[in-house]
Amino acid sequence: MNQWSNFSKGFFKENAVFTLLLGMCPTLGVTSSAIDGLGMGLATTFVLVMSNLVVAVIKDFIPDKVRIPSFIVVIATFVTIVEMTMQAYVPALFDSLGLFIPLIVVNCLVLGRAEAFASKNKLGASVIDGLGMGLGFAMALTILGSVRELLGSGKLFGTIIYPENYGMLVFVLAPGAFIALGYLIAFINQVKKEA
Amino acid sequence: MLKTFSLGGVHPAENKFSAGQKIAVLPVPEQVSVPIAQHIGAPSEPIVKKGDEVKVGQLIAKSSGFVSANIHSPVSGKVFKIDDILDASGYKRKAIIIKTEGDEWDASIDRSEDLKTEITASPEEIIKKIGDAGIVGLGGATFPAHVKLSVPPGKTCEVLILNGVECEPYLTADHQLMIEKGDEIMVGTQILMKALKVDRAIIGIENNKPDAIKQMSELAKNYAGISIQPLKVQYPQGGEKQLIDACIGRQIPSGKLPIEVGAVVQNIGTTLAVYEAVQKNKPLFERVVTVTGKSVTKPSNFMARIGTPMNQLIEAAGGLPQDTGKVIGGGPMMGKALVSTEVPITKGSSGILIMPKEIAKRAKMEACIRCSKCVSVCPMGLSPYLLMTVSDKAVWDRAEEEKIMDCIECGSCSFTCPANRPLLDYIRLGKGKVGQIMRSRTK
Amino acid sequence: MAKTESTLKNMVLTLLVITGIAGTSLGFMYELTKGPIAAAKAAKQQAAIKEVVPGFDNNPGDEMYELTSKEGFALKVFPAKKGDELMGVAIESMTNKGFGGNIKIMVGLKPDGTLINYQVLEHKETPGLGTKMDDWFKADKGQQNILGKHPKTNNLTITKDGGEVDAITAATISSRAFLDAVRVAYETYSENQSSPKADNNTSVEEGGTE
Amino acid sequence: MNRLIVSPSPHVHSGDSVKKNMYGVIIALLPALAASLYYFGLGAVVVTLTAVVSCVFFEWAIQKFLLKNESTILDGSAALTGLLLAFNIPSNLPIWIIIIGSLVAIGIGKMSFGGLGNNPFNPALVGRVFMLISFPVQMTLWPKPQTIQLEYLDATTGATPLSIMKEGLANGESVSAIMDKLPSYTELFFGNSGGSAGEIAAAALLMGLAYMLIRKIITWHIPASIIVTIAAFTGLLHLSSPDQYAGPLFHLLTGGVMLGAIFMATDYVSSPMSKKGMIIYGVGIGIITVVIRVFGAYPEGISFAILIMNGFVPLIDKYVKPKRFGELVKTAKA
Amino acid sequence: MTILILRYFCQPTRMADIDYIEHEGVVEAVSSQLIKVRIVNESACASCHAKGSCTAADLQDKLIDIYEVKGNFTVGQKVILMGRKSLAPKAVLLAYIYPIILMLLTLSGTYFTTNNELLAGGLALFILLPYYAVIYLLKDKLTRTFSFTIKHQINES
Amino acid sequence: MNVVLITIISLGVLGALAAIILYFVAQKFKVFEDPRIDQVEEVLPAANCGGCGFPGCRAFAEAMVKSDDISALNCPVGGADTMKAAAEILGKEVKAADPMVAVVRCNGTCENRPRIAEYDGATSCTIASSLYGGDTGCSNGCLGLGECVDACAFNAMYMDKETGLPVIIEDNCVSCGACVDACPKNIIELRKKGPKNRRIFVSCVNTDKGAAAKKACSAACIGCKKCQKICPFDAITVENNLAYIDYNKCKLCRKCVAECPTNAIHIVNFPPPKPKVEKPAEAKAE
Amino acid sequence: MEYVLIVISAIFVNNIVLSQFLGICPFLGVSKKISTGIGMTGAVTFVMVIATIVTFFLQKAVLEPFGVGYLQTISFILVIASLVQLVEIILKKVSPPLYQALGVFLPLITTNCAILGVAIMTIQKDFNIVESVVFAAANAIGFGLALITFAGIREQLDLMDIPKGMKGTPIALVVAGLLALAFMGFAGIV
Ligand SMILES: Cc1cc2nc3c(=O)[nH]c(=O)nc-3n(C[C@H](O)[C@H](O)[C@H](O)COP(=O)(O)O)c2cc1C
Ligand SMILES: Cc1cc2nc3c(=O)[nH]c(=O)nc-3n(C[C@H](O)[C@H](O)[C@H](O)COP(=O)(O)O)c2cc1C
Ligand SMILES: Cc1cc2nc3c(=O)[nH]c(=O)nc-3n(C[C@H](O)[C@H](O)[C@H](O)COP(=O)(O)O)c2cc1C
Ligand SMILES: Cc1cc2nc3c(=O)[nH]c(=O)nc-3n(C[C@H](O)[C@H](O)[C@H](O)CO)c2cc1C
Ligand code: SF4
Ligand code: SF4
Ligand code: SF4
Ligand code: SF4
Ligand code: FES
Repeated sequence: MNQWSNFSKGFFKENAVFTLLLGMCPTLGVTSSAIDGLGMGLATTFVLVMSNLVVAVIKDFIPDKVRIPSFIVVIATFVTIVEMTMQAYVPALFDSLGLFIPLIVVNCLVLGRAEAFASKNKLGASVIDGLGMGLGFAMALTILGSVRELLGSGKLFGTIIYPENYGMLVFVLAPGAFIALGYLIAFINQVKKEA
Repeated sequence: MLKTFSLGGVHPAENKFSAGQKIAVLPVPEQVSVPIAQHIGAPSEPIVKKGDEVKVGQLIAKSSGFVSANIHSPVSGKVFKIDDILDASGYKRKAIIIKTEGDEWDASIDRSEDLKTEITASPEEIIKKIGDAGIVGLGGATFPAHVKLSVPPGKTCEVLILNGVECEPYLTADHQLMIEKGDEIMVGTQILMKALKVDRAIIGIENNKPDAIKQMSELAKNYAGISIQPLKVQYPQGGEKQLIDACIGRQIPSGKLPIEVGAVVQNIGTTLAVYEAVQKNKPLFERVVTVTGKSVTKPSNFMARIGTPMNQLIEAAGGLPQDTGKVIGGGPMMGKALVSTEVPITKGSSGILIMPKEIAKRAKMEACIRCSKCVSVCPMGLSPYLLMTVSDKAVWDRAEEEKIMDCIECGSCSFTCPANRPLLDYIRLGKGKVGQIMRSRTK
Repeated sequence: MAKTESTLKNMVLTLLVITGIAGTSLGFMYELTKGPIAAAKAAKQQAAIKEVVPGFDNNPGDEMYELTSKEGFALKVFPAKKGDELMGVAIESMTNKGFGGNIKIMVGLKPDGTLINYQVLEHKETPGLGTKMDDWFKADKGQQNILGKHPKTNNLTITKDGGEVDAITAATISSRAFLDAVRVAYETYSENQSSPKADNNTSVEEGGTE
Repeated sequence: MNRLIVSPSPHVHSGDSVKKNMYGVIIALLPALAASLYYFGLGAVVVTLTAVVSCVFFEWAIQKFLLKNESTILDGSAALTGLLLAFNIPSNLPIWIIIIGSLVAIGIGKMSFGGLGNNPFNPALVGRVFMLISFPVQMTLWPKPQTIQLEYLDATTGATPLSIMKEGLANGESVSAIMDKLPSYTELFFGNSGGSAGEIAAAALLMGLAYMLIRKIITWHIPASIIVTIAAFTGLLHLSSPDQYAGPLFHLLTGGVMLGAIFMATDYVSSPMSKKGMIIYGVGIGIITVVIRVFGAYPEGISFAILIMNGFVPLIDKYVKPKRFGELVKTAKA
Repeated sequence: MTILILRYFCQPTRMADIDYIEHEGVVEAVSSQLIKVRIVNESACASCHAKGSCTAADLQDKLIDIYEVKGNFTVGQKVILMGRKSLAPKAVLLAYIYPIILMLLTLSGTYFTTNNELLAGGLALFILLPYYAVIYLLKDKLTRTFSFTIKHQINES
Repeated sequence: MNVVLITIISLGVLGALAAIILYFVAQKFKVFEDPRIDQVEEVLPAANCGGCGFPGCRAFAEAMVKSDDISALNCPVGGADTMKAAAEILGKEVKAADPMVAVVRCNGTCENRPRIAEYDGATSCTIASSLYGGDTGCSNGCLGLGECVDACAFNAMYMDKETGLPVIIEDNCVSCGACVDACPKNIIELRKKGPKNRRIFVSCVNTDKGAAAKKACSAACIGCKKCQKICPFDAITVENNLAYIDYNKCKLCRKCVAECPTNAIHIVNFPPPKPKVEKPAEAKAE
Repeated sequence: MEYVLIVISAIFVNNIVLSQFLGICPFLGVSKKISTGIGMTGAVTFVMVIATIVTFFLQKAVLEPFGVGYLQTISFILVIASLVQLVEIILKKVSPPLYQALGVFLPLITTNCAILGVAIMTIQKDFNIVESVVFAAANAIGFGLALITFAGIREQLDLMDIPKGMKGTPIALVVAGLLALAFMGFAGIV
């Protein structure tokens, strides 16, 4: 597999959200606005890249049976780092992402990539994989966030597109998250079929 | 409140055009085709060859198993050939074709009209005679009567129930029989009671036949242990399970037989045949057939020989109407649509119903709207809408779980469905498959 | 390269090493971010105070003291002074009557109790409904604006309840709760006004942590 | 020879049809429609027409362009959804909101699942609740009923009895004090109070119920169990503390209970199949309605209650089967 | 009245009607009293396309011991494993629900008497030990209860 | 530094604990899933059609990994390429299975076979066949309700409106056999695709006697045995009034084709006839 | 009363799946069959309760006293991951047949957000131990309620003809959305 396709698969072909349906909780939970989605996506990307990197480095030293706990420790470390950094430097984002930051730890995507890719591949490929999957995840979250923000409050990244009065509040709330994602996936499936 | 069965049921328009028409004896046809499979169970084995001479009532095919029945020649003449012909099953199957010559009856048959009330035969002899006479259930199921009467060891029969319900719209054969042959039926009942060793018999008759109820009640006074049970008009009251429920309030558990609740059910026509077989030595080779329909000129009840081509009966009833769309062997709810009117009458043919085109065509099927009407009319308490879906999607284990095998194929569900869904079509498909699976499992 | 075998010793060792490294890096990271986190918190507080009582030149965080409201909430009071003159106080007030639970607001009161400004700090109201309180009560529309009003002279309850403030449309509950938090701030502050507050003023010092 | 038609049995049909049922319900809704026209005038006309036309249009458009299957708009179900949607919203709702609501009802609530018969949730209620949550401001402004009014968007508005009650209780007033501010029960019965276009006149809705029962379009199980449950539950509450909880009659005559119990909960598609199941479903709706009304944030809860119970229908259908023949065995004495 | 209502709804539901739950498996080993059947756990994960990336999945083959054997089975044969349907809830009850109830009781009991959080928590966890000890002692009985049977797979035509 | 120390200690303890627990878990739950199963599954078409005789692609992959001799296994959908790829992963040999294709053995078009009744039941061949023999005089032939077409997951079939018979799109057919199983009348058969896709078969399943068969359908096999006699390779057998050509024996000489009085024998993909006289109605050669 | 409110809030008003968005993966993944859903609920309840007790311990006895609160994430996840495995071992050791029975009928997928999320939430809410456990159990029941209802609807939809484009995940998400919409009616009860 060449590096470009290794990188780009995360955006479409193996997109974590749209095709693999991994990490659904943050996908639904923090996408009430595009910016939150983007922030969460980037945080996840960071953890993904770093943990892939570390796992690729240490993979040969780890006995098989403690593979998973070791990976968990690695991932959890980076999650905590993200947590503390965000709290220090972007407190507002930290507040709005809330519980979902520590939950990056259990995002199947992160552990899954470490397990399925980084533990079997070379360093470079692992980092690129992490970057691709992570950015793909971030892209998905941003798209969903944009859709919800636009439909729900008439804004996009905080800029007013049309008066808020015309927005459909549901999309900011829980039901809207499910519904918007449902139709988004249906739409993407359709596009994929035609492509 | 009149008695009736406890679950579901529908009331289709009765359309009993041929009611009150005296049973007319149909002339002996020039040629008969007697299928060797006209009952439930193994087909009989022909014992005649091409060219053989036969008499009316002579055995021409022998029962080939426990559940099977003898077949007797309905005419006298020469066996023309034994060949595959299209019969009411819609498939080509083997039949004995006989060219008629005269009308010479087997000597042992008592052809006199007088009533013979004294029953001399022992229960075992009765059952043997019934078996020999090739009597099968004339109510439609064509189950060999002697098998039904042989109560399995360990079970006892408490009551005999006679099915005079005739709940199918249009049909009047049993009704007319009760009017014309009441006494014979009473004696037949006594014979059956003796065979079953019961002292109680109930004749269930729906309330839309007040004359029959009246006449039979009168007659019953002369016969011990026989009572008449008028019933509310409701389809499928004639179903064995429903009739037992209606008459004695007992419900046969899933997968069990009537004897489980101590009852045996026989049809009115069967009872008459039993009388004739036991008292008059006459095997089953003719039966009453109703020929009817909206545009039939002379809706009638005929006494016809088995093997007579249906078009002869239709001719006798005034011919096939111009607007014919469908010809049905049996009633409109359970009968079988025929591809051709040339198929012969069999022991199970209770009627020929001719439907005009405009009502024969089914309406377009729509999506199930879950109106639950099929559920509420199902006399077996099933969920037809679900059974259809699981059959369509081939989810056989679910079909079994939902007791698809309990369905009695009464058609009430398809009749009712506002979305015109062919529920029963699919349920039959499912029953077939599930039955196959269940059998393979016990193997 | 041969993989390390899964013996018990290897496993424990590996995990110990990994957790050790993780622990070390986390510990350092913690040391590193501890300051900025505290600073971010303080900055947030400072910004809020600045918004609700502008124009002070002291460090209100240093002079913070606590009051207990009738309802038993511990309210932080930040005196904002220009020179020695008390410009007003910023009070971190709260209520538990919100639609989604607690609502925390910062209210700026002039020494006489007139409302200067407010800021909503924390809440769990429905986005798009309750969240409108962020600026609803600052807007000059109908009888929405409560800035510059005095809880004593103005009936700061919603019109539906006979007051003179327009509730947020379709978020009556949040509006009531918000005004309730304002009331709590005012009442607690004014009640303690009469008592010698100077003592309080100096007694609680550890508020602004290093 | 004349070619004969062959088909499996049965060969006759009751003549009932989907269309007949749907138009039957529409006919049953006519008295209520008349009442709403009488009290809300132009607004009711605009709202009803918009909802019906847009529901039918969306169904047609989705079938034509997305699903590419045969159109079923003539079976009356889309029109019925539109009508019921219109009955569930204030008669001064802006047209664009109604159109969105219709799109949601038909698009999300019905056609996403494949159309008539497949939707687990009541489409009209999906539309209504979607609007309620999306546009709470507009959806809670109720025009005051008055004889033949000609205003639409700028009709004078007022609160519904239920929200007056809820507000009042929240402010600590007693039930009897609040009742004095409200129309009498007789007035409520004939519809003279604020509310959704179609829900106000209990009398008209009951006429519809009678019609549907006689035509055997629905059975009594669902409406009866809802009404009885609500009456019993609110009755108990009222008895326990008459000043805190309004009585059963109040709860039955106000808000959408009648409309919901008679026309919305009975929707074939989203209600259980067995009689027993229907009763469980009805009781569930009744209880949830009262809980939301009495303890929840919303003054009215029947829409939510029906939707929630819609969610449970598959479970009910799976575990509560109609009584099967032969299940209660009465065997012969041995 | 209430009794009537209760009766109405408490008639045995259809759940009990179909007694067996079925599961596909392959015979792994046959001995005189016992057949081992390997099943692929149908934990939904088995067929999920994302399972490769999902470590949460417990895609494991499991070996089930069958004691009651009727008929001949050979290694490698595909069979249907049947367990009484009522087993599933019973297993969940025994393995999870009862211990939870026990824990809740211990926890609240201890907490409200001693007001010591850590003690209460500790005891609640500790109570599981005797619970599982009891289960361990009941081993034989449970073995009998949770037994499976197998039958030949039907080749559906 | 204190904090760092505590961190290390507490994490270390936790880590050690986890290690021990997991060690035991791993001991107890040794499950070995051959990684090659995944690899093989990867190259399979993921159609999960069951054409291979296993419940799904994964089961087939397992079978491939487990069995030593995989010559009996074949994925009809993927065909030879897939099998080769899979075998490569496993280092095993595959014998190229003969490519197969489905053929419809009924030529009872509306023209050849007059309808004597009109079917009005549920659109399902199985249901119709349980009701009766069909709406023509032939009770063996195609019912034309397209159950086979519904069964085909590969878009390889359609119902020809003109003839009322299903048509197989040769290029799409992967010979999964779903249609064969679906047809209640056993009309569809999988046959060897043949060299250059050429094949010859009897397009009829009617077992009636000659006259009856002929009466019901002008293209029916009447069991006259002329083809059997002329076949130089003994490829044709006639049983129950019906001829059958064994595709393993047939050498595509085409002698039988002209011999058949009812044109019941079909040839597919042969070049257009040379001077020869009139050709049988080639229904589905295109 | 306090406890009742916690329970009602966790089950209906702030349902963990339908309004908190936790445990969505098993919610979507293990909801094809009602029976598996029921088993899953039992397993989740058990694990959630024990995990909550253990993490409560960890928080109060280790993290807080030593001032290393920032280790919450990493230590909780380690504890939870090991705990799940431990439960399996114990069950298997204690009663193999029981374990087998569970194994056939239900999956034990428990390293999901819901468990960790609830553990963290109880700490955030500053509950005492009993409240924490009640909260955990109530959340698990809420999870079960959503899961089983959802599985019921999906089983029904499985028998229906859903339009091609919507089949599978999309329609499942729409159903979840509508269920969430319906559950919004409970808003404000507590
Ligand atoms: C739905 C249904 C309706 C039936 N209706 C009648 C009927 O009207 N009259 C009748 O004699 N048998 C009817 N039968 C057949 C009876 O169930 C039963 O087979 C028959 O009465 C037994 O008597 P026999 O064996 O003498 O025919 C019906 C069966 C079914 C399933
Ligand atoms: C999901 C949901 C969110 C809500 N959010 C709020 C809110 O944030 N603030 C609020 O006051 N009411 C909220 N409500 C309550 C209703 O909007 C309620 O009808 C309103 O507060 C009182 O009605 P009124 O403003 O029309 O008098 C919410 C209701 C629901 C169902
Ligand atoms: C924890 C867990 C998560 C799962 N997540 C998904 C998922 O996100 N998407 C998915 O399609 N299947 C998932 N599955 C598997 C599904 O339950 C199901 O078996 C699969 O979707 C079947 O797909 P099919 O209908 O295409 O055969 C998951 C299983 C588990 C145990
Ligand atoms: C008695 C009855 C009640 C109905 N109620 C509703 C309803 O409340 N909402 C609705 O959208 N459709 C209703 N319909 C129409 C129809 O069932 C509905 O459009 C389907 O749910 C769409 O699949 C009703 C139909 C009948 C027969
Ligand atoms: S045909 Fe079967 S399912 Fe239909 S109503 Fe009759 S018994 Fe019930
Ligand atoms: S009667 Fe027809 S539409 Fe009604 S539930 Fe049954 S199948 Fe569906
Ligand atoms: S035509 Fe038949 S064998 Fe060919 S792909 Fe379709 S179903 Fe399979
Ligand atoms: S070939 Fe068979 S399945 Fe296909 S249409 Fe003909 S009868 Fe039906
Ligand atoms: S991301 Fe929450 S359970 Fe998977």
